[in-house]
Amino acid sequence: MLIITCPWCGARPETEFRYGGEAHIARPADPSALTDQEWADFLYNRTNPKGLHAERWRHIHGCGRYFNALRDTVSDFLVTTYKAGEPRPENSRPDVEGSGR
Amino acid sequence: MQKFSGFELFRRALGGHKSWQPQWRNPEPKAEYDVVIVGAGGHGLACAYYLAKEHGITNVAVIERGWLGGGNTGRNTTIVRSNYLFDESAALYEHAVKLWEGLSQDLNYNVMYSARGVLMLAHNHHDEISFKRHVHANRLNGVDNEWLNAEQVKEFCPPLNIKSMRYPIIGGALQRRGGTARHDAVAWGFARAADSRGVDIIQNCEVKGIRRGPDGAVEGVETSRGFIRAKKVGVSAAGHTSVVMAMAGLRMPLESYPLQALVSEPVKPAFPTVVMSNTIHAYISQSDKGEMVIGAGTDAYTSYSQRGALHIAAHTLDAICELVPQFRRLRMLRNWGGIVDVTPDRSPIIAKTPVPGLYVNCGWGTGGFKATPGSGHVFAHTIARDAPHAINAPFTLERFRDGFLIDEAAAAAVAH
Amino acid sequence: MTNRFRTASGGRIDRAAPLSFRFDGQTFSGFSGDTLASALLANGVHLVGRSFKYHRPRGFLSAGSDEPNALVNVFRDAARAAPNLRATQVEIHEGLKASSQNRWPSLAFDAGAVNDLASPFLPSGFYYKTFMWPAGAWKRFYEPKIRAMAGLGVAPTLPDPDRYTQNHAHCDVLVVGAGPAGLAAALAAAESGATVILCDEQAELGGSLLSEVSATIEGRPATEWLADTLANLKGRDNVTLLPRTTAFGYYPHNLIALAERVTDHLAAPAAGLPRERMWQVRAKEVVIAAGALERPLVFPDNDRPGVLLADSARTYANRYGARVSERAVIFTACDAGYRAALDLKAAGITIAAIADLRTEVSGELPARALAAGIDVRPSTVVVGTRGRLRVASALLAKAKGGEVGPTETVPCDTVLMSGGFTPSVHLFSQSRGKLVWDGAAGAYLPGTSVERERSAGACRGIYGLQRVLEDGYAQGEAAAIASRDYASPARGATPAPAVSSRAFPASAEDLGTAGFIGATPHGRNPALAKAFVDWQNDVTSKDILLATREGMRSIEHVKRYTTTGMATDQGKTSNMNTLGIVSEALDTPVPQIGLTTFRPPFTPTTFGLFAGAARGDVFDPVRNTAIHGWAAEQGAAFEDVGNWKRAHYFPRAGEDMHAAVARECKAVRASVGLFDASTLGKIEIVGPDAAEFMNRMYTNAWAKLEPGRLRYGVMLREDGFVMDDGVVGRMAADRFHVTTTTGGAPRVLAHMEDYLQTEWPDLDVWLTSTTEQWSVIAVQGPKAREVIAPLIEGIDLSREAFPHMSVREGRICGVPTRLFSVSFTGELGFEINVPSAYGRAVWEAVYAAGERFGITPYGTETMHVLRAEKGYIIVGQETDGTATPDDANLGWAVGKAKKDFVGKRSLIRESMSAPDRRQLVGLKTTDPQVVLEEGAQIVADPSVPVPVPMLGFVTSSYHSAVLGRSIALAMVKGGRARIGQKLMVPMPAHAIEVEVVEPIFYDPKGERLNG
Amino acid sequence: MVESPSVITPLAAANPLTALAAVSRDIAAARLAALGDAARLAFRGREAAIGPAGEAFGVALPREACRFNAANGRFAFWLGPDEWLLLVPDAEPAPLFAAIEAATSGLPHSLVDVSARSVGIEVAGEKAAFVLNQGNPLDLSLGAFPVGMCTRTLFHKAEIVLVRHAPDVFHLDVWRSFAPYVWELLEDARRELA
Repeated sequence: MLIITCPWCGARPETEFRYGGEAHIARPADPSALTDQEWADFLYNRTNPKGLHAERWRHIHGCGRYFNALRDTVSDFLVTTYKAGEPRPENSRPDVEGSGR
Repeated sequence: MQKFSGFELFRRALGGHKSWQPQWRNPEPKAEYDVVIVGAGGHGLACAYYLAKEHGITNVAVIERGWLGGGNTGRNTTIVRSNYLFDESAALYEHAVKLWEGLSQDLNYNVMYSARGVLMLAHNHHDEISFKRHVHANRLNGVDNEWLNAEQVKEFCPPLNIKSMRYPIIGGALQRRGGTARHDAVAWGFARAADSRGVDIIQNCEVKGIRRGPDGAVEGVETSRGFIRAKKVGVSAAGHTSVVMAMAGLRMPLESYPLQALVSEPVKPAFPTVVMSNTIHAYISQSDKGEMVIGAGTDAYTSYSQRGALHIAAHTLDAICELVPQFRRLRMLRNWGGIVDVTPDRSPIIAKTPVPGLYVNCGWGTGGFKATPGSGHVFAHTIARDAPHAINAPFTLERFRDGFLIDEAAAAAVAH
Repeated sequence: MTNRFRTASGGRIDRAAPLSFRFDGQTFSGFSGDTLASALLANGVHLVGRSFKYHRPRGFLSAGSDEPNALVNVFRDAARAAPNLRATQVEIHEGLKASSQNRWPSLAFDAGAVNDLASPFLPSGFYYKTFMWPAGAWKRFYEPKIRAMAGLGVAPTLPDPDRYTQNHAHCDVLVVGAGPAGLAAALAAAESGATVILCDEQAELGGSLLSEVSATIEGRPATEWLADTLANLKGRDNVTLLPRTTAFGYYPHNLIALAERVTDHLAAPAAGLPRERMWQVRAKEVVIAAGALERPLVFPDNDRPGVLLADSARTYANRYGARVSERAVIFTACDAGYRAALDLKAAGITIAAIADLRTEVSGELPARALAAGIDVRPSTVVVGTRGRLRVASALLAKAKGGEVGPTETVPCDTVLMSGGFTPSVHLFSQSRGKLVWDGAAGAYLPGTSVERERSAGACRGIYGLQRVLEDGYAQGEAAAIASRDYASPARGATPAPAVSSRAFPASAEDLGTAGFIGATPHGRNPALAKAFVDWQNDVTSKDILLATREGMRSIEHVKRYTTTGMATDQGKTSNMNTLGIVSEALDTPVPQIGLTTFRPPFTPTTFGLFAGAARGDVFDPVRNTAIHGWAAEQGAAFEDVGNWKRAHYFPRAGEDMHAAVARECKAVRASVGLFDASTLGKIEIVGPDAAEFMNRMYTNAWAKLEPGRLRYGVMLREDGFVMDDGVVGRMAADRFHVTTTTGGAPRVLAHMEDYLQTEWPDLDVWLTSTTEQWSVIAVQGPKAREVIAPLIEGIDLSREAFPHMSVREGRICGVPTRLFSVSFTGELGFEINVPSAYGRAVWEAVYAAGERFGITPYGTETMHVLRAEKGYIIVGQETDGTATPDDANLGWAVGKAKKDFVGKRSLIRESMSAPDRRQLVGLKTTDPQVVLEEGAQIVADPSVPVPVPMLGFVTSSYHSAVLGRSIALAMVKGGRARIGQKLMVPMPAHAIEVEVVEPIFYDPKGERLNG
Repeated sequence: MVESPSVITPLAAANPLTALAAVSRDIAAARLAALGDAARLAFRGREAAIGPAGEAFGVALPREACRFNAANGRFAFWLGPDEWLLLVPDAEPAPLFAAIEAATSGLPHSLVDVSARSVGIEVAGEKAAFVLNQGNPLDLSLGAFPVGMCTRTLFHKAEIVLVRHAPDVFHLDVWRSFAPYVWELLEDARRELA
């Protein structure tokens, strides 16, 4: 059970949260303008990096907010969490390889 | 290949077992192969074996970052069954079960395929309809699967608690030809048989890159032991598929999750079959050694850490203790994790890729072991012919673009 | 039997508290403070088990949790039986009953021992090489035989009546292990003001100090220091002491799982106590003080009962007052053998000889042994033992430079061995810390940490009592300091090496770090000698050599091929010696062979402990509606729908489900019925942008829905498949009352929140779950209006003022209500929403008001039949996650003019309009009395050979009492174009002919809706 | 917006814990009690609406995460950055609803009556935290979870709002259908304290 720092409520146990998949995949503003392949990329293709991963979490059994986290998928340590809508921070953990794009 | 048999065992015992030879070589990589398979798990080794056996392609290397069979092949709960709903899936897994049934003899290696039956429990009306849909579809596809009522479930598997529980068992779907096999033996058996046909199994050799030519086609793989030239590269890297495919510039419809399993201390035979409950999330069977082999769920988040959370294992064991309350005093001996790669429709991809010469076999999620021989067989066909076998033709990458999903999970999992 | 092998005095047992217990049916006596092992040894019993594969007789090997041999079944009663417990850890209490395992008919004469004779033909991995012919014989013949021989104890056959509890705990510093290092660490952390939890797997805290008779600390005898220290810790509010508590798992982010044995050691536990308690400790800092385990030596016949670890024999004597022997031979590769010899001699055991593997024997302990007149033999090995069920003599020989000389038989009743100590790095390794091979120490030691954790004392290769105490104190203090600036589980900068701020002058024998790994030389015929590496799994050094010969080079392959290290001690006694043997065989240094991964649990851990309180009715919440009690009083049958219990049908005396449902259906169609729809999910969507949000989430158009009106809404996943549906009421311009399916409620709310928060945070709209705010009472049937009219205030119920698919707010029986005119039956109908605190009261009032119309309560089964008669789908039954709105005949609900909504883009993919997609249709059996099986498949021609092409399947099927025939809904490929066609539904015995029809069977024009 | 009527209803409100509470043993180390009816309103809104809502309610909505404000027997619990639970024991929701709606009219917000959605449970006594920690993973030491703190969290598989009113007094707000489950597990947790 990981400890995840909700940007509002602070450090809380993982069971209060719901994982939300890769972050920074915005829903296209005009889906009808996309080709099938572009739409499939949005729907299905994921970076799935071994290393730093920007991902969404929701403090569903807490304040209910979605937020983003940078997590090392090898060690499962979180490097940082940040509010939804904020840009992905620079990697502040040089010991963690960032293969995420 | 040294033959394995009771007689050989007896004969060599007289010599103190001094004359056994290595089951596979430990070769240095050659500069060039016809085919390089990335990943020496059961699927990759099976592919190499069938490339050699069925297609006469023996200049093959299987390269492996660690030791062969050390990934999900050696970490799973060894369940084999083929009672899938959709025609495409049933054909694929049934192909595998047919190979399982003769695999020990084919490989001359006892993989201990034991058709102990796989019993999937229904706890509510929705389960019942879903399982009956499977049973009828399976029968029409020539796959054995039968509906048991609650009393028949109890009769087939007497240790089960069917009544005094939160979600009583109202029936189940039984595939009698389903069962278990010995996971290590599958990897070793394929390794030994492939090796004897000339395949080089190169362990401790990590892929660092996939080299592509000016036309975009594959030229070979960069490894921790140097560049290996090959016109065809088959990736069979399970949880690490996204990482390997990224080396060729491909983004995959995959996410890798930790999956846990555990065993109890060994006890005398106390559980006769394989039981699965998707509703309360528990899988259990008893190994030949006497351990209760139990599959837990995946963690919620993607990870390459190869370990799962305590609460996931705990939820699995509360379900097991409901199903078999007399096992509450058994003790967990060992708990471990693997990395499973999951596709959006929970069905595998066994296909050509947009990169010429690059093939991929991935996305088996929590159920790859059961498909090992069948998957290797059709993947070998796909690589050898540069075209899919009829069985794996639907399992393309393009199905996600075009919407022709093979969504077993969606078809079974929606509650109302 | 008497305690013939008790020492005259001493030890920590309570000689004033004698106890009797039974082992294999025989009554023995012991003392409070004994383990089953120490009590049996005090009675001269060594033979306690049979090995896994060869069924060789086995005795105690150790005195702790590393014991591989002495596994017993302990039972309070038939339902409280636990197999495979280590006798070395079982505390005896008055009346304890235990039995040996894996033997038949008896421990002394075990028929399975025939395997031992066949052992030349059963080397490691033999089963991979044989039992393949004839095909199929494995499952039918060989496997059952192997299974019957395998396994250790017998699984309980009755449900365990005991309770297990779990407790979450937090502390600044968790100290694992209460030996000298752990005690000092806890002391230091506690003195620094940190909150401390100190746990130890043993019944008493103290670790190795419990076995000390001569050591002193700070000028006092070690045991006195121990008592003072424990009293000091106990007196502090910031310290929790947990004996009998094993730290079994190190999980991410410093979550350590502890298993506390609460009642097993009690003769008559209090009723409220759990048998075991799991502590899930979230520690800011962890100090691992797990100590070290003595290593056995691998020599021929080293498994005969009477061959023990030397330091364990010392523990039995010093701590438990139990002499393992009258005359012992000691085989050692380090000074621990001498320390044991001296203490055992003092306890009255004759030391026949000390065979020391080392050529050079010097130092204080050997000197003292010589001074005590003990026969010390350097460069000497034990090359075998003799005796049937117990050691009767040892074979000693000189060994130099690989040459083994002639053997000498030395009579003795035990052989005590010591190959040195292996640091217990299990928890450190579980924490993902990297282990580093230390050539000087001859051991793997903790390297770089990953978690906020540090090791102290012997588990990191520090030996010598004073050094261990000071290291413990230093690590404890450092941990307390580090815990003060805890911000997250991530480890900060690597801390400076901790230095103790306090000295612990202590006197104790220094054992140094000498030792041996691998198999000792013996010079005997290698084909015949059996030198055990893994006692329980019967793995010998020969087996390991065979594995390397067969190409198993990785330690993981060796382990899996031979099963060494996979027994219930998980390699505690075998891993290092295996490495040594492989290293020698492959001529490769140990660190290059690799190390098998340490996995949880540290020692086997009860399933029930993981399950905790989650059993029976609280395995999952049982959710009941406010009206549940009424239904239960009426004798309703219930069904599980998700967590909810829903009334399935209301049988009257003598009725089965079919009769009850037929009656209920007719009542609704003819007069009026009452249905509890409270489990439907409800979401209140409020805010200026509510309609815009609805437009984006649902396929339908919402802008023009007027306040006071209802609309059926369809929701898709982004991949275009139907996710949920429900009736939505517009309460005001900025307020929607949304309903969802029962099971879909949490999923739909989460789906909406996801889009709202992450895609459209600019929308001024908020979502509130109101599922449990409202009880929903459906009154359905031609008399529905007449039933409720007298109870309603403030709403004009006339057809004109309150048309079908409308919502009004008013009061019923004085309770505020949102009244829906809506029907899921095809009849005139209302759904009364009232605050759930009043749900039952209003239900009862409506029931009373309806009695003059014969109002009939009905359950989910009748609801299903009635809606199927009308062709209304149920998401999850007609649709299965692969159906588009068009597939489900819901194309009309898709707002074609809308630019976008969730799932819209996916609908225009080619596959989504393929002509062979399955579409919702009705089916009528040619024989109207035949009711199809739900889930049955539909084909054109069942007579073709398999695989038979399938066209679709039956989703819902019922007998319709009103229509007097069966009806069914189905999803059929190109179904709408097949209306009028005859198809077949093949069953195992025969095929059933059906006609494809429109999916509506009753009142196709919908005239009854308006009453 | 249609206002809910404010007349006292003639029918009695029911509490799903009544039967369980009636047979509950008194264990001083951790007492259990089913709390009475209360008006509960879920308030969500943009910045502009927060102040007026608090003023109308009579208790300022706390802006510090996981804290509650109380005055005159009224409680405003912070549940999220734009979400509060407004609770008044033994009160009718309708007048409160009307007053807050009036004060926030035209300001972007959402107000929903959830009075009947949940019920309250009190756990009190020196072992209250120990009992709660058998199903709740939070650090309930006074330093980490002080008096005045509130949060949504879990008790076993049920979501709860957990409030600390005094060092030894916790209140749980539990959705109605989950309340018996929570109650039974609380009882299980205190069995060893009897």
